[in-house]
Amino acid sequence: MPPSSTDYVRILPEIVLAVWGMAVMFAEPLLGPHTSRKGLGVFAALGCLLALGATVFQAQPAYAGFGFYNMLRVDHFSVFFHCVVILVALSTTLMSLDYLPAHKIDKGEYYALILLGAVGMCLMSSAVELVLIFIALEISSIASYILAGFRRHSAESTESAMKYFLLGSFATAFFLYGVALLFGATGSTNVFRIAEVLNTSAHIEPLAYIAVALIFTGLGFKVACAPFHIWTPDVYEGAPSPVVAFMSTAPKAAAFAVLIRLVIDTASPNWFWVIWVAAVLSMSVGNLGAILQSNIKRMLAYSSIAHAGYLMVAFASASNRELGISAAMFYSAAYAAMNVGAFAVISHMAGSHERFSSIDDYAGLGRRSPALAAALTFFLLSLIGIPITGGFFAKFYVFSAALRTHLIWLTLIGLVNSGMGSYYYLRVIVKMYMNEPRTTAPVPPVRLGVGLAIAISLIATLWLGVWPNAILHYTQGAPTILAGK
Amino acid sequence: MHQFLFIVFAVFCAGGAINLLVQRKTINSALSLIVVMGSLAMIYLLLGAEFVAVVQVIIYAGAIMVLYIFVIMLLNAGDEEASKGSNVAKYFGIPGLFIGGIIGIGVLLKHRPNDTPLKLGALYGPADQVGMLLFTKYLLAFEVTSVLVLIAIMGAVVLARRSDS
Amino acid sequence: MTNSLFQPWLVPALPLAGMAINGLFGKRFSEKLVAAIALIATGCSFLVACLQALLLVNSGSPMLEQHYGTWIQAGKFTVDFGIYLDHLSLIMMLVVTGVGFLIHIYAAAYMHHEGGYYRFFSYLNLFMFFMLVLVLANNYLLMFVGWEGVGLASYLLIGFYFLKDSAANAGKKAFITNRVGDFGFLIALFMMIQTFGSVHYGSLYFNPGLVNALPLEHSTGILTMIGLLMLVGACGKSAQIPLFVWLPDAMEGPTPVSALIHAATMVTAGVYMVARSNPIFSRAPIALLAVAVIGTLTSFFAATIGMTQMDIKRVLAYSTVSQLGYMFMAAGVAAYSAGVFHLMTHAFFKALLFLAAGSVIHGIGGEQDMRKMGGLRKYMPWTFYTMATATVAIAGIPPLAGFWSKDEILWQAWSSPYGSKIFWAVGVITAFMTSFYMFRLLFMTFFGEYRGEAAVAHAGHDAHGGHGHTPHESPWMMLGPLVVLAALSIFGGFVGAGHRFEHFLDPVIQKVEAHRSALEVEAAAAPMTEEPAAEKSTELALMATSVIVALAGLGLAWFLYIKRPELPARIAAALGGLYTLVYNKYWIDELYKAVLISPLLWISTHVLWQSVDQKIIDGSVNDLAVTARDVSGVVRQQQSGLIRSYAGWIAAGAALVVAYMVWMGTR
Amino acid sequence: MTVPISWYLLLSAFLFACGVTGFLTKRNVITLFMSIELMLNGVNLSFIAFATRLQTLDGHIFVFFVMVVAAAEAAVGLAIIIAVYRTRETLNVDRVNLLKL
Repeated sequence: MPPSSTDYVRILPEIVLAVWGMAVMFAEPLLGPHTSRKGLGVFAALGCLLALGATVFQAQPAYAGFGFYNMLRVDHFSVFFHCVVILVALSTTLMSLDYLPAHKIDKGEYYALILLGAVGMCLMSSAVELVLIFIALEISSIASYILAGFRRHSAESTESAMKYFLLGSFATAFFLYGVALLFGATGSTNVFRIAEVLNTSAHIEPLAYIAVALIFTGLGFKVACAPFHIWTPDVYEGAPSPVVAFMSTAPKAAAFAVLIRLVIDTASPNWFWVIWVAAVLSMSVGNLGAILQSNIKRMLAYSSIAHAGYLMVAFASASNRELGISAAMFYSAAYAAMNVGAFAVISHMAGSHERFSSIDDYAGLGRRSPALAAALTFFLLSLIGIPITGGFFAKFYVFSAALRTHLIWLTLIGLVNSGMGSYYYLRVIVKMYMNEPRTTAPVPPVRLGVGLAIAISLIATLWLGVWPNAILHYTQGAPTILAGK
Repeated sequence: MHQFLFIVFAVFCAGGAINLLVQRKTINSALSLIVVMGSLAMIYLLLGAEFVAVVQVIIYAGAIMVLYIFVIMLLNAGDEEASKGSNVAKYFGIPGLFIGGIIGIGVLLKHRPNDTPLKLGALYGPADQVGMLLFTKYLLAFEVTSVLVLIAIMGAVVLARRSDS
Repeated sequence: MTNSLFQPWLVPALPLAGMAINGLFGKRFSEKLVAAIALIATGCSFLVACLQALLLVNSGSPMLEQHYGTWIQAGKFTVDFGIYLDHLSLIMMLVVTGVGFLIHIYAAAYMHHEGGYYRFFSYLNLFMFFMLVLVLANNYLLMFVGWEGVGLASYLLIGFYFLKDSAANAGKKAFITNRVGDFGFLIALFMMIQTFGSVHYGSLYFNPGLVNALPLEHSTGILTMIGLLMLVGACGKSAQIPLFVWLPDAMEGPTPVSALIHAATMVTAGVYMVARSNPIFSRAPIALLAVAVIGTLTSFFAATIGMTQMDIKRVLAYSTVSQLGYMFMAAGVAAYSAGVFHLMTHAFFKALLFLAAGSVIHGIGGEQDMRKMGGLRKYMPWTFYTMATATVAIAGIPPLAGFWSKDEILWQAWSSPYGSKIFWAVGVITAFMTSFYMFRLLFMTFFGEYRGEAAVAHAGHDAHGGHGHTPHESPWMMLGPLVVLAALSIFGGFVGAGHRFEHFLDPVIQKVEAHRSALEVEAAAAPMTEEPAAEKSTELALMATSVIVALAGLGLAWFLYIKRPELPARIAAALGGLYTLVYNKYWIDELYKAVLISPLLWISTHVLWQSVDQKIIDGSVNDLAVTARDVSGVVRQQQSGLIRSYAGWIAAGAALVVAYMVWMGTR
Repeated sequence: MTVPISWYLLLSAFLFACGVTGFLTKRNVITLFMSIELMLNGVNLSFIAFATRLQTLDGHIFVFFVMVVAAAEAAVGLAIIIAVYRTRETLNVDRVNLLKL
């Protein structure tokens, strides 16, 4: 029985992204060596918009359900993460339009890689078969490895790519071993079947425990939670800024989706304390590490570890499914919005060869470019968690979920950490508004692409803070239909 | 017979793996990896995985390892440089690995409810059946791998091409 | 009738609009236009507020609640955007808009020719917006939005003179100290959500009210917990022990900011919150006691520090902390209305004091050290008269405003069932000190001979250089608000005479005695009914005591600073160490640095910040004695940049997770 | 003359462990990378062994995909190694530590 047309609708966003990616790839060699690739970027952005449209189309109730021989499943959960990933890809494309020529890496492959990488991330959120999850994970990872090394003449960038690649493959091997053992222990590679076996059979094969542990290791690496966070600062510091915006949010969100489906949602045995410890470690290491950083990208890398920790808090409270999972989903969206925004500003500021990525370079930005400074301030305030930003609401939701599942200590540690975090974000704000500028050189004018990327993130962050209801409802719909319960 | 063949190939396999670790010349490591892969292909045959065994030889030992050796030759990777090792790896990674390994082996040996003794070729997996499965149940995964390969090709081109300036 | 035109939401919305216009386009506007926009916005907001107040009071209903939409809906838990107007928020709203409007007028002249005029006014309007959100919100979460927002605006305004390091640091200090308090508030919010499933005042406190159904907690319980956590939040915002360190430093901001934010409005948010949550506090005597103790201690300590300071704005800052302590003391003895009453009168005279001090600083070219002032009475008479009024008011000399409210607090501290004679005694001593240091300030500034020469050289603070060498009176634009506030300081207290104010707040303040066991009520009620006459005479005696104390403070200040001006230095010398201790603010800042900040930095540097110590670790591998240090050093080595180390971490982490999982699974 | 399934699994675990050890102890980037291949091969053996035990061909399919992924990784990884070599002139991982702390 061949796949029906409904099946194709269920992978419509992926199809659109893949076709657009290939089109960009084919167009690239046709353009002359000195032609600007901006057109390709705009074309790629168009593809993202179309994919977004396809996702919205796919969200109709008629298309919900399993597709392609139970390989994937379209539900609230997958649609939500599709939207996050595609919007991040769109913003990244937009902010790269001027970044690439400025760094003399104006290649069409860049856009193709983002689009094709997004295919993998989208599939990660909808796949319910370990085979497909694994391949999607690899697509997203390999695309990220290449993008991290895209400034291939820079020693930092290639080093970042190499570290990411070697450690990433190392972690993938762990993940894969876990998958193999899970397959052996449960006799299936289908997530729902595995969940059934783990939940109903009287005797769980001990191999399953090792399997879950190894899978957690692999995914923990992808989401950068302690103790598997260690690669993050190095890789983020070396990679091109727009790429960091991309890979600190989209693959992470997708990996969180997999983690929810695979570890939390299958009610894998004994995950609770592992998540608890990982949450505490990530928050503490991230925040403590960030305090003394002088490079803003590195600082945000540590901060992203901390934010992975806050997300883990949401996971830990997933014993109340509706609360925990929807809090985690909301948080990943809010984090994506604010982090992409911050990196959009940073990539605009970076200058050629990313010279200006020290926090000191932001001194006096409040006067050199009030609009940029205001935008960055807003994103940083959101990362701190000040009300009316998405960051506040996300944190609020996560911690109230944690408290409602009686995780009092975790809540306390989290709140203390978020207080500690405010210190280093604030340092940047202080630098921008209250210090003398280091140079008098004017900040390059904000072009349309970066401007749009910032605007999208700004609107998303504000929207999630002021009007979170629509998103909240959507996320709350997800856990009830997840795992078919 | 099965037992004998398994032991022979397992010894080859393990020996190759250990040799990979011991050798200081990169090219020797690569060659011992080929030994590992070849004997693994034999073991797959013992388990009846015909198609996989063939693919193992063609793709792994044939294509991938050739690529490795090509790069080793290209970059003139000779002896391994002796440099200060990493203490973390030495004092945490390796013990951790041993603890993990012991636990794993312990679990394997202690709990083996379905440890059915296998006959030679207990599951027969010929190419046509694998192919059927690949193009029905795993159709989407199969199609998606094309994206993966595309990315890999593009990445290799982007990263390794000579600078145009 | 007017409902269609004058909606309550206009009150916060108008300043927001002013902020938006000035913030977006102000750079191109002239100073006059910027000021006009800001003034119109706040002025109209004040008018609407007055109208709303009239409507509410005339309608006779206890409160007015309006919903403008759902903010969050998560399951059964919902939070609305809404406005809750009752007698308490009405008073706060009038104080904020009224005093805010006056200070805007003053600032329009004061900030003349300062850089960033439009920025200043858009921040100021932003502050007004958040403060009004705080006050008018119909639930705690929305209040928290205002709560954090005022902190942010305050941070921006303190750091307004950003070229000065001290200003930037003061801003940062204020922000971070406030964050500490905010955790308390946030956790209290979470617990409230968990316990009651709602954060709306209406459903929590209004008939029947989720909280009202709960019994009085004689031991610790959930309400005590929530109350104590709220207190932590209130301490941060209202600068109470131990979180008061930020307020004196906040004086780095422009003077109108000190007057508006750090005297009249924002710092009183904590008092407002406690008063708003009175049903919770009244049911949790332990939390209530904590409020009273903290308030009493703060008022006492801040007053002692205030007696020694030489910077005119710092004296006022410590005085503010001390007066806030009074308000907490009042709230802590369950006399919330007395606290709010003092909040109101304090807003009048403290804003006046700051504005007058600003006028002084403005008039002598930016000098803030009182030792370099003196004799200013003849140069700036209007400033003198208004400031003298405010001083008399704050000292608690009848019949000015401060007397009525302070007396009410002291009486309640004595007589309230939650009160104690100790609170009263400390309160009286503090009143004496207050009177002393305020008159000291007045005498040092306005009496004697002018001691400042070429004060322009010291134009460090407030950057008002170039105003000439002789002190001069300020323009009418600045004096106008002073006069209005002086009038309020004189007559504002009468509204509270004869417990009228208390009755006005009756609908808001719940009488929890009703919830006590019948026996206790009888025991408490019996003596009350028997001897009203005795009570009346006690009240009068207490009143007389506080007046005498205030006059004594005045007398001592007069003796030391006018009659025998050489004495203070000798006394200071005689007291030696004690004086130094107090002068240095008990070394609180240093203590904090030693206990909190340094260890954090230390951990950060030595544990996580891998440094030169790599060699030490590598060199001592074989040494068993240092193996222990090695283990801790591994944490340091985390980010060594070596791929294999990173892989080692991953492998070790994986092994740990595997070990744990298997252990749990096969147990 | 039969072989218990656990023997296969033990061999697979041994290969995986050898791979991890290699990753932690070897210094040459290419050897590091080969260690990862060794780990993947170990995993593949597990898949086949489990597939035989469970009498389902799903495991074989999985191995097939793992090989594709390994090939893709090899292409990209070797390209990255070449790029690093061009900027650094070294294949020693311990010298690739510009980014740290």
